[in-house]
Amino acid sequence: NTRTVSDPDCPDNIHDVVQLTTDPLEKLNLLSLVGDDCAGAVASFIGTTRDHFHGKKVVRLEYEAYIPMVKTEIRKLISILRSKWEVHKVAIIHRLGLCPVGQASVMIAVSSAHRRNALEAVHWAIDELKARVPIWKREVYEDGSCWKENAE
Amino acid sequence: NTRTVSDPDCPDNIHDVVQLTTDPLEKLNLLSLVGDDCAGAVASFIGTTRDHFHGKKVVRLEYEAYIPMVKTEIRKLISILRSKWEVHKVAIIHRLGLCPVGQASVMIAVSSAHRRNALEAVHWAIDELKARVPIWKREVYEDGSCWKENAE
Amino acid sequence: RDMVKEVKLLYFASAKEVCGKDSECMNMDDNATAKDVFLKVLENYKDLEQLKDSLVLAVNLEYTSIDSSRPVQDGDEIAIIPPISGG
Amino acid sequence: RDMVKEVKLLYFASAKEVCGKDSECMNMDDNATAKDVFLKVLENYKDLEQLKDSLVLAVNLEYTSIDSSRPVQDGDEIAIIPPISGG
Repeated sequence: NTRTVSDPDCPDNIHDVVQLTTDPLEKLNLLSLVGDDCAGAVASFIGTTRDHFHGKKVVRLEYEAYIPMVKTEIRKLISILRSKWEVHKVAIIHRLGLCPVGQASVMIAVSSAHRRNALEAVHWAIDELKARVPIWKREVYEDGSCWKENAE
Repeated sequence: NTRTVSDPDCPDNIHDVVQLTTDPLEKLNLLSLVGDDCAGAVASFIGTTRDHFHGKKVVRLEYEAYIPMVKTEIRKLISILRSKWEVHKVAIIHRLGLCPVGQASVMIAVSSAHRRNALEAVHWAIDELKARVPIWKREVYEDGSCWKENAE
Repeated sequence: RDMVKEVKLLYFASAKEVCGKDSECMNMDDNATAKDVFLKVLENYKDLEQLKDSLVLAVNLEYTSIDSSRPVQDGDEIAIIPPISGG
Repeated sequence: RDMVKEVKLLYFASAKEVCGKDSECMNMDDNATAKDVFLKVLENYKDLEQLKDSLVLAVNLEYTSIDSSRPVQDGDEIAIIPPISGG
């Protein structure tokens, strides 16, 4: 997903990051992912796994994905995002497999020249990811487990 | 600025982070700053210094602040933020002194149970910071320098 | 031409648990639609009925309704998609 | 009571450059207002006139208009605040 940015101050080709990984996302550096000497703003969203659900203690979480379709859907999402907001780089990374409580399951980062674009794009991207991208979360409790369903 | 959160799932006292520093912000970890096993969402904004202004190459930037008033204004800002959105932790950190091009000058991070709160709160906080908090940026070019003025 | 078409079925999350497998191949008549595929899957796995109203399909990585009259092709990959919960 | 009040003035950014200093103390009459302080500063630093329309004050860490009729107290800290550019 390479493109040439129209901003004359920032002429380099830009490679978006779309990644599914079983590794922890914690070590990723937002600025390394999407930072740019020509971009003044980096907005991000990180979703972390919660330790409770309706008062029940969550022991662990597992993510499963339809991997090729996830990649197709995320690339569509980024293409729509770029048609709505002028941004520099986009990174969307989702963790799969086991995800300990408190750790990050998803990370979205967007850089832009004007902060409003990055901020709005990130908000839209996480809403869209939760609504369209075929990933499933199973919460395991002390007394059972449950496939979750996104509310929106 | 300690408070007790009303969310029964997340009963710990919470300490907001308000910091002015001459150190690079790059090493700070968003999740360490505001993450919480009981918070599902972390939104952030990072402002980075740009290498150009109206086509002029920026050699370096310097930030100056009215430090005690910055702290007062940021604490007011966080107090208003908490009255508008239910959030867990808030961190607002601004770099002062010399800031090399491409490095972060400001970092705002907010955690919450519901992503919309953190996302909206971060967007509001950076707008408010730029409008109210007494910090000044001087851009140094090859042929002079200039005190900047926030547009909004 | 009275060809039989072979489609590849994928089951995810709760659908995988109910069907007891994550994938299989299935033969369909020449003029079969996506809806026909779904009805045949429902017939094979009675317990899927309980999830029926929440399922959608993906045909070759594109979302498709369970009522779709889109004809299937030999080699199509058709996924049974329960409610998603990524993020 | 015909006291003289001493206020502490702070200059920032472009105001600091124009005035050539970052702080100083100034004596004001007993019934002086924030506006009076600002006018006296303008009188002392003629070059500040060019910035005048963009300046605000902060009295004891609170934003105050340059026209404010708020009386100043002995020991007040009054800052001359040019347009901000944090973030």
